[in-house]
Amino acid sequence: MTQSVLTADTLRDWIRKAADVLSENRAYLTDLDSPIGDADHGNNMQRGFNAASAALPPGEDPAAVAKAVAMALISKVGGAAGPLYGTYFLALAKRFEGAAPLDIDALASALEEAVAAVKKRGKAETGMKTMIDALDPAAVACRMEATQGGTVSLAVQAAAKAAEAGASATVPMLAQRGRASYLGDRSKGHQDPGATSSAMILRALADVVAGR
Amino acid sequence: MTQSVLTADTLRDWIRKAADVLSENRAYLTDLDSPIGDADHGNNMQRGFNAASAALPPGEDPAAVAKAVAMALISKVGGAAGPLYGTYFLALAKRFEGAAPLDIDALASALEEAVAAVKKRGKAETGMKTMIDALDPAAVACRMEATQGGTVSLAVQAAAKAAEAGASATVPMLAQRGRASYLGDRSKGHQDPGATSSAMILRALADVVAGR
Amino acid sequence: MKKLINNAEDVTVEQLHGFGLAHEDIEVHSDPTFVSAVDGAQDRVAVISGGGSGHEPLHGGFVGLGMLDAACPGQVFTSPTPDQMVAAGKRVAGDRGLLQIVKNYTGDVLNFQMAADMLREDGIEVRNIVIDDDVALKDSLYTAGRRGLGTTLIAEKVCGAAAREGYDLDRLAALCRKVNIFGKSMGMALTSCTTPQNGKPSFDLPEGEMEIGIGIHGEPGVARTKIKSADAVTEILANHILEDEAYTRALPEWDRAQQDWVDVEVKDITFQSGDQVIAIVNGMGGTPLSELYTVYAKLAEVAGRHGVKIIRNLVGNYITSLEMAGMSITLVKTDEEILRLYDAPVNTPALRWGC
Amino acid sequence: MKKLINNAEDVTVEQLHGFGLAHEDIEVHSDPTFVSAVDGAQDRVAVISGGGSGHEPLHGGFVGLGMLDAACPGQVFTSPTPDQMVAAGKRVAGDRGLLQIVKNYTGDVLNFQMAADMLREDGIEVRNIVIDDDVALKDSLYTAGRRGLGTTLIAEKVCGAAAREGYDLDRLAALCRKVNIFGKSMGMALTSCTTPQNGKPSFDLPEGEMEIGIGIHGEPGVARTKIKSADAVTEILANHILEDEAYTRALPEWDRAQQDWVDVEVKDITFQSGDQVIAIVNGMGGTPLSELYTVYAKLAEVAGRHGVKIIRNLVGNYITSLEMAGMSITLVKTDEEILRLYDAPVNTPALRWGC
Ligand SMILES: Nc1ncnc2c1ncn2[C@@H]1O[C@H](COP(=O)(O)OP(=O)(O)O)[C@@H](O)[C@H]1O
Ligand SMILES: Nc1ncnc2c1ncn2[C@@H]1O[C@H](COP(=O)(O)OP(=O)(O)O)[C@@H](O)[C@H]1O
Ligand SMILES: [Mg+2]
Ligand SMILES: [Mg+2]
Ligand SMILES: [Mg+2]
Ligand SMILES: [Mg+2]
Repeated sequence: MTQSVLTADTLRDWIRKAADVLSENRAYLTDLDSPIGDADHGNNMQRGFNAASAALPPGEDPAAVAKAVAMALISKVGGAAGPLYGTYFLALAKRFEGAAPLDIDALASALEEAVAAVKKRGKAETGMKTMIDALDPAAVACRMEATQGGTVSLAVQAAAKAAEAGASATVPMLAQRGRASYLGDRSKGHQDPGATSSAMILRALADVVAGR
Repeated sequence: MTQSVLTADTLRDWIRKAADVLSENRAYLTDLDSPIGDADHGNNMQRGFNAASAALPPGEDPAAVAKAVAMALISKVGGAAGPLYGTYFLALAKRFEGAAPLDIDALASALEEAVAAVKKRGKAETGMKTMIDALDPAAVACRMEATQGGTVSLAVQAAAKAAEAGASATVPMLAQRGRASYLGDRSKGHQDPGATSSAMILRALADVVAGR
Repeated sequence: MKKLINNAEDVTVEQLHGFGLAHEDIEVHSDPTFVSAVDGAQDRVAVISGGGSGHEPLHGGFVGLGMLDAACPGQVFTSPTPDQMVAAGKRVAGDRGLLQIVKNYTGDVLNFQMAADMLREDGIEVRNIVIDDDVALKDSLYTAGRRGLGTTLIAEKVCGAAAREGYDLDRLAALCRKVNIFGKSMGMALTSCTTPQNGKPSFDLPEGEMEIGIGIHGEPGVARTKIKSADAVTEILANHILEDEAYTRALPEWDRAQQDWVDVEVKDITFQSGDQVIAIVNGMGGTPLSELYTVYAKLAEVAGRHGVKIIRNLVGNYITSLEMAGMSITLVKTDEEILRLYDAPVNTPALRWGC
Repeated sequence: MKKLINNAEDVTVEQLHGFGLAHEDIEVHSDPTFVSAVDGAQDRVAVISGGGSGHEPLHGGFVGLGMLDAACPGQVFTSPTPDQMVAAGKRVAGDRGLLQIVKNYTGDVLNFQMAADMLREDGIEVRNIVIDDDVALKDSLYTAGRRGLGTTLIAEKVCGAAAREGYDLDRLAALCRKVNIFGKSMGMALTSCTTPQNGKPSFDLPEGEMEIGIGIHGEPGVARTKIKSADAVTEILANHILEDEAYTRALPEWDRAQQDWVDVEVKDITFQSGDQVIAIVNGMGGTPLSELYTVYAKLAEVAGRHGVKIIRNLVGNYITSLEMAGMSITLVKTDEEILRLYDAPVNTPALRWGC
């Protein structure tokens, strides 16, 4: 049976899992960042999530975990991804605060508010070929499960799948934010590294919740 | 019939011919100067002999021609080859002075004195893998023809042949002067660019005298 | 990859260690990383900057008397993190506040904003001024906007001198904004470059081709063309700069009244006949100095044709992309104030005159 | 070949044109080619130098107040011709004579000798002092002798300052000789370089290999090895320099009594514990400045281990081989005289302090 609430333990496992996956995909993410960026996204994400893993606090409070992750990302990633992922986890932490147990509704709201915070911070919308294009559909999918009375487990599966589809959908897009936007039309035909790492992070959550 | 004395006209033809040959072999001489030098010998020689060609004075005086060549080489070649070839032609000019008609004995003395001047200027001896290894045997061969009562025509043929053999003989030598000497043992197995250009210059003289 | 390094993961640390040893007037701090001038800025406004590493001498090479008080280097080609600027700001700033000069890259802008927010909580008054002078990019609504290039260097020089003259924070921020709208740049690359972490070139640039309109992070430019002569390349860049129309965009600044970041509309100058400018012909790191002078000669000619006179110049490697071959051109219009401050004494590892 | 040039046959001319435009205090002359400081040296001894082009900023970048009065650039990697030095000498020298600082390459030595002979005929007293500081080469009898590397730069700085102090020609020549025997250098290359005329690299240096003991003309070094870490490479070079035994050789100097060139026996120092030195970590042109600081850190450590203290340093591209990646290290022992003259004001395109 999968859980129907998220615990601080699950969050810790999530971040550790994400760190592993991002490390394994360091070269891949950096390669994605070569033709349309500055070839560092994998390095940044590996460094950041390793630091986040190392900074995970003990205890039962999901908000404290998310906040520690945010602070580690902010102080270790740098680049555009650092503050943006930091903002994402800060927003999660804010929503998690006092929301125990963390059920599917709280999760859906958290993902929605987190993506909204990232949009505001980066002045970006969906369709601009950024991490938003993975994070936004993930939040939408999670909310849909919540509305249909689904479980946290189903919700995070749906979110991961939506994020992956969203990342793939960035390929033909014209970049309008981040470094890729400097390339104009030449940005088309490449998958956005940030959307890809977002999909990996959400897939890590789904896997952890599914006990994988 | 070939000539038995050298005239100012022959000297002018010589320099023009040498300029052509060195231009044709620019890349080859520079390539020889790559593994054991600084990859400019062909460029230097082409520049110098083109300038010498352009500076050839009219008139009947072989010394004046040789002197003009020397001055052009000194002011246009640079590098090691410039002053050394300049010295060579200055010494020729000195010997040519008042030596009209320029017969085989005068020519033999001129080549001997020219190579001696280059040795002194560059503190080099035969066997050190330099232009001396072509210029020296050429002078010796010319002197031998003179001793045997040969013609200027035979003498310059013999000189060219000896210079070519001398240039080939530099291949196994350990360089002891010029840039190649910095390489120590690694200088072995390469033909010296300066010896090669010397052989070309003397071959040009032989060809011109032979009416080729 | 052919580099004089020991540990690819740690290059900036080992490089900064040597930098500190070589320059007695500069302190290198770690955890978090920043460099600062040994003399603080207690009695005047402090000026700091920072950005990814790999652009040396920018920014550390411009720390010292009459220029930056501190610089925060990130990982290679990666913006520094806010904790670096917070530590640097606390170290060098006194009661008169802190100016952060920020190049317009999403990462730099966001990290310096977060740093400003944190410093403000610590009671330090901070202004961030964003430099976005890269005329290769035309649009700001549908892109991340123009990048910060060589005008950054002039802003650091001029603002450093002004801080020494006693400008207060508002006046200094206004000056920095002016330098930004007075300056325009554009760059090109003949080769890519290799970050130590990646070990292979950031992009492919075959023999015979070049990139026009590059930034400084080893990223491709806005267009790829056949290699042209130095004169032709210079004509393209110089004309883009000299004929660039006034560019209007919104740049984020801290609004003290609203206590929030607001978008301030900023409008560039267009160069006019009669303008006097500071010119930079900047090498990207792998182009011989001698070649930059060929570019300078043509630049002076093209500027002259537009009635624009170069009255000061810097020719050399100032804002680099590791060992990339290529160059960028910057022109900054001067007025009496900018010229006086530019000419003021400066003593940093990479720029020195008047003392 | 990827270069910012127009005409491969004429690069030095077009580059010098830009150099002259960029630096108002320097005049560029053609037919024959040389650059000179606008202020002459009528009331003091003049100091000139020169060598092949492709080593920029050497030598032209060191023309100006307190350093060289003129520099004679040859074709790329080819010694200049005597007519250049003759014209330069006549332009800048007054009654007090002329010092020519010559790097020990056969071509440079011979061309500067010829120039000295011609200038002497024109009534100008000339001394040539040869710099041969490259410890990579051990032998002088069976080779062209040690090459001139970074000590040249210190000789130019120190002698330029001494000329300004009013040293006469003999004293200046003696000082230059002292700097030469106080200085030792060694270099290495990670890549080859391409002269504009040839359009392809001067030699092959595959991925994973480097050359140790190179000169500055894109020629291979004395040995080829696998690429090592920056620390390991620095250890090799620094130890060679610091442990190099006193080197005795004959260098050609003009003998006024004999009115001829004579071979003067010259003997180097060996570094001793307690020595205080000027250090140069010199980039070959294509190595990022940041990497040179890693080398500097290790150099300071190795020197310290030998009891040798670095009291001044230059880290940057000073004597280059076009876009070659690599570096050379120079240590020059100081005494009160050398240090005073090194610290004296200098204002040239590539070196400036104290004014
Ligand atoms: N304004 C923005 N809003 C949202 N995401 C952005 C924005 N700018 C960049 N990104 C994301 O950041 C990713 C790049 O991250 P990274 O390579 O780590 O930083 P940098 O671009 O500074 O090198 C992009 O692929 C994109 O998904
Ligand atoms: N000391 C010397 N004596 C005689 N010939 C020499 C000497 N040094 C160099 N050479 C000759 O000069 C040639 C190199 O000429 P060049 O490449 O034009 O000059 P550089 O070595 O200055 O680049 C060598 O191949 C050698 O034959
Ligand atoms: Mg990136
Ligand atoms: Mg040569
Ligand atoms: Mg980056
Ligand atoms: Mg040469």
